[in-house]
Amino acid sequence: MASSCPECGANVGVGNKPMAGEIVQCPDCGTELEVKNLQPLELAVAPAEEEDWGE
Amino acid sequence: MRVAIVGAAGYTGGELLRILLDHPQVSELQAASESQAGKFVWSAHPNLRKRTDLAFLPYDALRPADVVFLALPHGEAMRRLDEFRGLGTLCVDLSADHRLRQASAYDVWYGAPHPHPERLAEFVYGIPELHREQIRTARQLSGAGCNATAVILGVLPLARAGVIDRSRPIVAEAKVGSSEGGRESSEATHHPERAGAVRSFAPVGHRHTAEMEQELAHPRVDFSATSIEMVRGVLATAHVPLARELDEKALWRIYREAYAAEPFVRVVKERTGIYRYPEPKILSGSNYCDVGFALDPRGQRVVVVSAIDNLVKGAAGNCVQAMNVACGFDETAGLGFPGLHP
Amino acid sequence: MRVAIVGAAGYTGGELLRILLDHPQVSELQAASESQAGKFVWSAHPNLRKRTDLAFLPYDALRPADVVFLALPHGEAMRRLDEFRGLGTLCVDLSADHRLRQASAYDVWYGAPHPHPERLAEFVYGIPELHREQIRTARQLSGAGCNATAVILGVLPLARAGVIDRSRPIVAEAKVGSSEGGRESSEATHHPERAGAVRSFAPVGHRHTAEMEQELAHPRVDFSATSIEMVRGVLATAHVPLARELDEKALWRIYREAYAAEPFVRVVKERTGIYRYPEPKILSGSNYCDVGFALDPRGQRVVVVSAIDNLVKGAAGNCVQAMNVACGFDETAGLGFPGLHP
Repeated sequence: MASSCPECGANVGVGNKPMAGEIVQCPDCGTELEVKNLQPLELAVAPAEEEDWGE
Repeated sequence: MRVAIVGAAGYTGGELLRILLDHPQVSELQAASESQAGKFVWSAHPNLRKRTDLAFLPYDALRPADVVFLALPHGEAMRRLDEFRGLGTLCVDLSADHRLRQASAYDVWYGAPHPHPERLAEFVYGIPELHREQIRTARQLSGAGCNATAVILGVLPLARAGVIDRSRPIVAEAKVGSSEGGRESSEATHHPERAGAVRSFAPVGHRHTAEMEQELAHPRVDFSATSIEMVRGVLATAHVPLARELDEKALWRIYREAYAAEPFVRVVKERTGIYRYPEPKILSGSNYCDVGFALDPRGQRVVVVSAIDNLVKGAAGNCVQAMNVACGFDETAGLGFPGLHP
Repeated sequence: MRVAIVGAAGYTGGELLRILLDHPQVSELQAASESQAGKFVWSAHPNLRKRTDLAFLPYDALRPADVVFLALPHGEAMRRLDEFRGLGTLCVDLSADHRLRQASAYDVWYGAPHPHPERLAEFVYGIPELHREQIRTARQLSGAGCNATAVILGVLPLARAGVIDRSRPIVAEAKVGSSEGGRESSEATHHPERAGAVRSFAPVGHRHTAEMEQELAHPRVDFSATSIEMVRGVLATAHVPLARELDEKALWRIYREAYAAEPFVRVVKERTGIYRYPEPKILSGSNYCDVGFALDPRGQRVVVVSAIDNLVKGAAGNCVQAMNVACGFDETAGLGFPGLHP
């Protein structure tokens, strides 16, 4: 099964038995995505603490 | 396959040797250098110690080969092409001498008329991501300027998608390493003077501008270069005016369509981690060009970031990639080194 | 062949991945990391972008393999060996946990008794140039300390030739890069504090001393390390007291006999050129150890200079070389990258 990444639109495969709340990583932009919904498959950007780069 | 390198003692010549020594299809390699004739190649390229006992040949000792790489100082290939052209079926000139399509551009950017303008049309600009089909059947290829390669590959998808506002200039800034200057040392490259430099050595009038305007088919590119504390590497930052509003998803689509299938271009734009946008540090020795972009929230402007190793994708690696295309080999043959981290 | 890397997110884990992805005999690769489980390996190793879509596995998801590399922090392999030992026929532990033959040495040099002293005899010290025959049949190998590797390989020919004065200490000084500290950051590795450092971080009591004394079978090695402006690399300078007078020719013979046939050790001592003695700059990414020497005209003393990339010959590369020996492969398989110049 696959869905598109909310961040960059890439096609993100989630394997054949995804679970709600499962974390997958987008192959293009590396963003961590959470399986929000199974029917239809929906991905949302997983909550991740925004590291402060502070140069 | 037999390959000859003319001018094999310089930095690009050394990278051609390093790559071709590990190339599956190259069975015979000649390394010609007038200044180092008779010496082992590793005396000029110490990384090749115990790797080969090949010695430099004087130019007149060169035997015919299938492919001839010219790694000569600018101006020499123009004048001496006839001496070497006949040596091989395919000739790849890494210098600037046959890069531009308009002869007049040489007067503007190189300060002197081209001695053989009629030849310019015989050369194909040898970046496969730009001219792969033409390169397949080409018999004469020119390498590309390293800064030009970085800027062009960064902006190309936008140019092809026709989203650039052609009425405004593209402003591009490259941060460059000291190996761009080649093997010749000078007062300015003396370590106490060069180390720690953040030096605007070509704020305007940089020669690579001509290639950027030519290959991006954009009327005006304003390019400037700053040397920084780095030996290998180019980081180009291009400010591109957009003809219409675009959102991030649209930009991702443009870059994905342009580069997903390219073996040597990676789209790098990540929200987390240390290496979120392209940078040359992890590219040294690899043939990758990393490209990223950031949409200006104030609209109609995107900043494109691109990085390469100036000696590999900016010179030797790209020319081997082009040779692979022209000879019908796997385009990645001999170019598998992925770079180092950290 | 199937290979598993336990602790694949660290710097040595990343180098193992980079090398093994290009290894002709390795058909299946598992990269296990507790902290990065589920993520693509390139999120921790950006040089591997577009090179592989392998993802990190949690430890408990590891399937059996032929070879298991343990790239765990010091102290963990000692405690958790049973968890991973059964995974594969050959186990290679890159940490310090099984390097020393005397258990008591761990109390002295590592400040705590070894929890499983009986296991130390089961491990072979995995430097092929030292123990190639034993490695051929070994089932458990330990990696070596990077500074120890440089000093040992530099001095080894003299030790084997029995020309060292055993009544006096060998004094060895290593100039080291920041990647020796691994991925963990600290106040001391904060760039504004670490950049430009010439910092004596271990003038005495450095742990690698134990390995040097063990492998050179020399009663006393006085080792100290200084961190300098470098990420990868070790340059070791060893002051070796001689038992009798030797001239340069005799030294050349000793080093040639020891290393002429070794694929990864190069004797570097040249009268001209820029790179006359070994230096790490041109070794980054390569598995070479360069060794050179200078006879002290005041007699009975030789200074040995040796250089490696601490992450390759000093860790991952050496362990793949040892794996090649233990599995009966070509010893250079996967280790062909010659390093870059400049």
